[in-house]
Amino acid sequence: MRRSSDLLARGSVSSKSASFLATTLRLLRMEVFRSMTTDQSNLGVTHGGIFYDQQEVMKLHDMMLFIRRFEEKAGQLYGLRKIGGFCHLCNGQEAVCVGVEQGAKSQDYFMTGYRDHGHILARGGDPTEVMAELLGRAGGIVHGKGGSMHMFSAEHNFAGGNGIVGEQVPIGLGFGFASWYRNDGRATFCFMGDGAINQGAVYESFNMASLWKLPIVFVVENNQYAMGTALNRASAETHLYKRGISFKVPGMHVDGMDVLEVANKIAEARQHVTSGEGPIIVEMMTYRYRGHSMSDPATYRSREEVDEWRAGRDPIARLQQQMVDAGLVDAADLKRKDKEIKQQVNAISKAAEAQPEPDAAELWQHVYGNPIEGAYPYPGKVG
Amino acid sequence: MRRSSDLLARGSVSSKSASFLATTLRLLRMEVFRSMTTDQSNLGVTHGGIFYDQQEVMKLHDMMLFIRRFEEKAGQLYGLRKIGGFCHLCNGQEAVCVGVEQGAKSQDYFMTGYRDHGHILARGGDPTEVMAELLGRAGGIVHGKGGSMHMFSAEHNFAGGNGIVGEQVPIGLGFGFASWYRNDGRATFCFMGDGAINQGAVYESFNMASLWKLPIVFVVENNQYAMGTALNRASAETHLYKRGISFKVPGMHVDGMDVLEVANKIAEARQHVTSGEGPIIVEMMTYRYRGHSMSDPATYRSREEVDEWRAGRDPIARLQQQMVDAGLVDAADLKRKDKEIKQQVNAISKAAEAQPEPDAAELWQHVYGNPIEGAYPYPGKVG
Amino acid sequence: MGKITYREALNQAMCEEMERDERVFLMGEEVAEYNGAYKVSQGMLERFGSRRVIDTPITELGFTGLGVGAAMAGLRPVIEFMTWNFAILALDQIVNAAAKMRYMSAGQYSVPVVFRGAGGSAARVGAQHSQSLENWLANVPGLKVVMPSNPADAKGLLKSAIRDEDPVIFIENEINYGDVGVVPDGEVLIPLGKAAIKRQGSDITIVAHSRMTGFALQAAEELAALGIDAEVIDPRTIKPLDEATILTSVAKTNRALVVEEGWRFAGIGAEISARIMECGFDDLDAPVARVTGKDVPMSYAANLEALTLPSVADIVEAARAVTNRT
Amino acid sequence: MGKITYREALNQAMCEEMERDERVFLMGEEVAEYNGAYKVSQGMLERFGSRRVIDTPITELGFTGLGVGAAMAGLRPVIEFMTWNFAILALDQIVNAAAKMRYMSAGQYSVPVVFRGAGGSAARVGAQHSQSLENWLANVPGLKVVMPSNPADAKGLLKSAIRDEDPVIFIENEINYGDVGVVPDGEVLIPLGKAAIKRQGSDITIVAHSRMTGFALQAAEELAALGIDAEVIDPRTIKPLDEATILTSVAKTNRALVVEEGWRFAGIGAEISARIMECGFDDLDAPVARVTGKDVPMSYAANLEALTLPSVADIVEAARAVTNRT
Ligand SMILES: Cc1ncc(C[n+]2csc(CCOP(=O)(O)OP(=O)(O)O)c2C)c(N)n1
Ligand SMILES: Cc1ncc(C[n+]2csc(CCOP(=O)(O)OP(=O)(O)O)c2C)c(N)n1
Ligand SMILES: [Mg+2]
Ligand SMILES: [Mg+2]
Repeated sequence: MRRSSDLLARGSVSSKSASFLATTLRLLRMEVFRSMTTDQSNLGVTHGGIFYDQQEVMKLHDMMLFIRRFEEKAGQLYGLRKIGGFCHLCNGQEAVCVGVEQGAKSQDYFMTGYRDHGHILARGGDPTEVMAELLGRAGGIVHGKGGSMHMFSAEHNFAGGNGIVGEQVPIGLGFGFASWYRNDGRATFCFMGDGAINQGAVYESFNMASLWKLPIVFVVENNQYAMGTALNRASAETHLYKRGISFKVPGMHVDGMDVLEVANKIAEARQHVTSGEGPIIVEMMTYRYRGHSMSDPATYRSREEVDEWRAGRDPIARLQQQMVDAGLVDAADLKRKDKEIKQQVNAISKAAEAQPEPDAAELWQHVYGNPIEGAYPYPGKVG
Repeated sequence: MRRSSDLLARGSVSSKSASFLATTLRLLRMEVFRSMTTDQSNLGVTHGGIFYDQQEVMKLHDMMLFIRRFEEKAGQLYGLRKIGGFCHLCNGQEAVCVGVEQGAKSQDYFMTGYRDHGHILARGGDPTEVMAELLGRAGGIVHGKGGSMHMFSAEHNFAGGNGIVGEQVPIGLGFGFASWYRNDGRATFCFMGDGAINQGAVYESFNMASLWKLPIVFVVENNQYAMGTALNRASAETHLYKRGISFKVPGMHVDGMDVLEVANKIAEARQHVTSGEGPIIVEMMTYRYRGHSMSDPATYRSREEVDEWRAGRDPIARLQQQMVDAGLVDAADLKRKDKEIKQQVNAISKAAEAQPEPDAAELWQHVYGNPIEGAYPYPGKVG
Repeated sequence: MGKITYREALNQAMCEEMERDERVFLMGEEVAEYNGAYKVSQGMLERFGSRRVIDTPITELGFTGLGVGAAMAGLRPVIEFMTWNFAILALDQIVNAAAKMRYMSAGQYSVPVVFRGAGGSAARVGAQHSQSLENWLANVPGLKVVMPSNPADAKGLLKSAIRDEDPVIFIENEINYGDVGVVPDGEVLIPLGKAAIKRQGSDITIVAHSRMTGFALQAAEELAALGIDAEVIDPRTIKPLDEATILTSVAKTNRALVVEEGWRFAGIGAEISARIMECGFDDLDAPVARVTGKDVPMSYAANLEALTLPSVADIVEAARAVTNRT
Repeated sequence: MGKITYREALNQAMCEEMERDERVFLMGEEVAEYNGAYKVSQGMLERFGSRRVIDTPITELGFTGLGVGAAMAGLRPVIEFMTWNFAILALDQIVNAAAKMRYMSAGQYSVPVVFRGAGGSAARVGAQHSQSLENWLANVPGLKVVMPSNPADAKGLLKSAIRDEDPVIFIENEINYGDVGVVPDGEVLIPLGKAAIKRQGSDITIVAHSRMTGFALQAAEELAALGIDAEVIDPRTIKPLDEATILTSVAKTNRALVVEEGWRFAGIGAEISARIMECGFDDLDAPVARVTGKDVPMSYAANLEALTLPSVADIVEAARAVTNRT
């Protein structure tokens, strides 16, 4: 991936001249692109001045589709009572999961809430482990201890998976602080929902991040509902990218249904925060197709509204159209790919289902890192 | 007191035409005032288009001076170890205490932090009871249970007196909510410091107050330090009146060393919130002359800085100058008044000191409003 | 006198009190348009309107403080926590404001607020959603802590809680919401601070609250089959604790077992055990035992979850040990 | 081997660990430029610079979460609460994040953070500034809770706490900050989880932590004059509790008394009493007694404050009752 706007990103948030320059460059690049499409090896899609080659585009597409099918399978398994408790699917929001990962770097830290399947998959978490986790199996990514809401993969710098709304934000602040402390060049991507953004700790975090110029991108997944509460019934200021103004944290407003747009803007935001200019808020306009969690019939919104997003703005269909337009694939390719992914997901879920439950001894594992001899644990005692 | 700007205040925060109108009216009124000053009965001071007659001005002056002398006495008694624990004096901030009371109405609710002596005195709390409280005596306004930080006077709608920084803000939200619920026309004045305004609960409160348009004036006493921390070391946005922007709460920036200015702006703010337009932030620029609490030597700021405020902007000296200029008093009057107040304060402290400590039975009083027979309390039991 | 669910009983209690007293209102996340995350407030928005049934943003500390202030100002708020797990964010307002306000103001301000919602663990919701807070809250003077174990108690206790002058911590149980039970129609107030003997017995006293009351009753049946006659006491109000009822029972049975879902260390079981130690020592033929949740965070996996929670079998086993019939 | 204050001992512990390990940093309100509200961090900003000694805004929940995240990311934060009273605002991060993160992540993430500051009541600071939280925090699996009662323990325990892989709750006492005691120079690590027998005795075991250890030792002297020979145990680490040392002592003395400054209901005393009940019942010649703070919010007035707190006289009286020598 070539990032022509990287040089510009530093100033692009507020500076008009930079954005003018960006537009110019974008037009220029489209010219270049047009002249290149004849060359097979340079097939790809350009968005916002950034050229994504065939392989990259396919990767983004496949991952979004994979997440979609994975979540559908999770929904099925929930219906079969093989998955229990809370299970928050991200159907509709795939462009955020995949686009953020695209714009980020592997050494960056990710910190999320409970709607985390898509994020950990996009980040590279093993899908069989994720599925096994949903099923509460021994091979789950956290040994069946966490379930849907508590996915972790330290290997992929994916720091979880939080069930308390907003709690992940100060923790993300700490990751950003660690990078500042070590000057390690990493960014922290800290996700929150449109409901979470009302929590007080978010503003404590905005203030500290801004004061100390910590390298944190606050990604707001504005899917417009917090459970059954529509955005404007909970937020006095519904433009969530403006929620940092009172703390001098700038904001970007992004179409979260467009994976390339997300990727571009995240790359810009990353550049901003890692160059010492302090944190930034990136508001992603998105939509969840399913209920809040599996038990939610979502009667608080109209079928028309859901359709408008689902049929009209679906991130996967949109990228597919771009791919077809750019001559990367045809309808048959896409059909084949979908079938392939469905088979993959089926195989994964079978493999996960075949696993045993965690060993009972797991109960007393990982409570303490330095357990104290004799005092702990108490297995075997009544109670 | 006549409030010519009352009619305008509704729109004055944001509307330019209203403020133009206000200026016009103000000039008009000065004309009227000038023509009236020949009439002895109309002696007074006009500020921002509002005429304060002699009696009112004297009242404001006397209360500020009373608070100053009262706090000095409290400081003395602390030095003598007659007052213990934390004791936060408000010397320098008297114009805020007195000016807010002037702009408010008696039925309005007041909610403060721990720096509360000046506020409860201005609100009409009995000074002997307040002093007895500081001394931990039976006749204390809360029977010696609260001390300096926890003053209450339900009779004066003074709801305390909170020691946890920022905790009073959501409680103030509740008072505002009650007024909204009952549609009782009251305003709530909810005070906080420049340190307190970083607490997350403040933003949760801004959001709800704004969303539901609750009649709350958030008064920020910006004395520029939170203990030893200067404003800009703790706040990314140091213009505290802007701290509501992210929640659509408008703000006003007020010279908190000018009692008439405070009174005017508070009256406007009150009008704003009680007319259904939602909450407002009023940032009062002020300064505390003493350390944070009695044990703080305040070495974190320069003598010059303290002098600049103390000598240059003292709210009492300023009003005295205006009074002299307006021919309300002369230097001898002021001297006499000061002596009188000092004597008053001495008498009060003597009376309070003469009181006994609270009765031991007080220990088990007021824990529950509906104590449960047999189960509680446990006096007489070991422990 | 009909059979209704625990959830409906709570709903009835709130509706009756709101009919009776204009000052009562309900506030919380999803209580209005969604009819409650667990449907406890079903139909209340329609019935009482949006002034009295109010959805909040997700800001627990803020709206808890709002409840405290509104109560001080003369209203009688019922504040719903979607679950008590989220109330950890709001503890400062509960502990430092609600509980202490009357005392600090020497009686000038009352805080007649009810904080209610589901506590403990539901099913498969993992570590952050499975916390029992009753011991923390009962630790604090100024608070009352109430935990109903069945529909009738739920209704009668909630009505009393709403009328009480003090801040009442009302902890329900999600798994009990669907339980059906006989609930007397109309005005039934169950006094706070009174335990209920849910089963008479002579061999051992089992004290168990909330969902554990049901477990204890089941265990008692199994114990009966083994010839052990257990008395089951549901304290109903955790604070103040009805010590007299427990001690009277122990004086009769001479043996006791305390069951709680929460963690062991300084839990409700510890308090009850210590009280029996202090006031019933001479009555004891064996040490008081505790059956509690294991001292680990809650897992998601079904088998680990089951191992973490106290079971009927755990209670039976412990009761057999206490009565020396193993 | 010199005599230094409790405050200096804490300062030494932090400085030594910061010298040793670049990952250790100190953060909190007023810890840097002001040298700490209680001067515990005196000179540390000058010595370690503003990257490692950091003043925060007054946002307890936020900077507690920061500590959790920084620890997960590989640093070793020492987070100071100006007092533990303010940590009530931060409990969600402590209980739901710090304590559970290792478990929820199946060991992928450690949270080696120390949360420290003064707990309990200072002098005349009233209801909102006088809270003991050790029983709440010890209730939570995943946390360790440490409370030193003297300078040497303060230093040795804090050094161990900073090196520990787990989140450690380190509760100091403001009134002890000025206490002077002999503290060995250099590298002294006192292991977590080990109680100390502060006085040997044969007639009664008195368990008392933090400031109460000193009270218990004074009471022991008074009791000696009455012919009662008390053994005084300071658990030092509240969780995990060194049950063995307590039980061994009770097996010798056959009588026990637990003293704590905090409230009675489900306090540390309740837990210790219940444990002795469970594991030392047959050793007991009398019920275990508790001396605790009164079950009321703390008053400001000097006489009411004194009545609220446990006193040396209360301990003497209770010990006489337990030993039947009244
Ligand atoms: C502190 C807290 N309060 C309430 C809840 C219950 N809850 C879980 S998700 C949720 C809605 C959050 O909405 P949003 O932040 O918009 O995220 P989304 O679910 O839309 O992704 C609520 C209220 C919780 N888990 N934590
Ligand atoms: C939650 C909480 N954190 C810390 C403290 C300790 N503390 C008391 S006052 C104070 C400074 C507050 O400053 P500010 O809000 O500016 O008010 P001021 O003292 O200047 O009036 C601090 C940190 C506290 N009481 N509560
Ligand atoms: Mg949402
Ligand atoms: Mg200040």
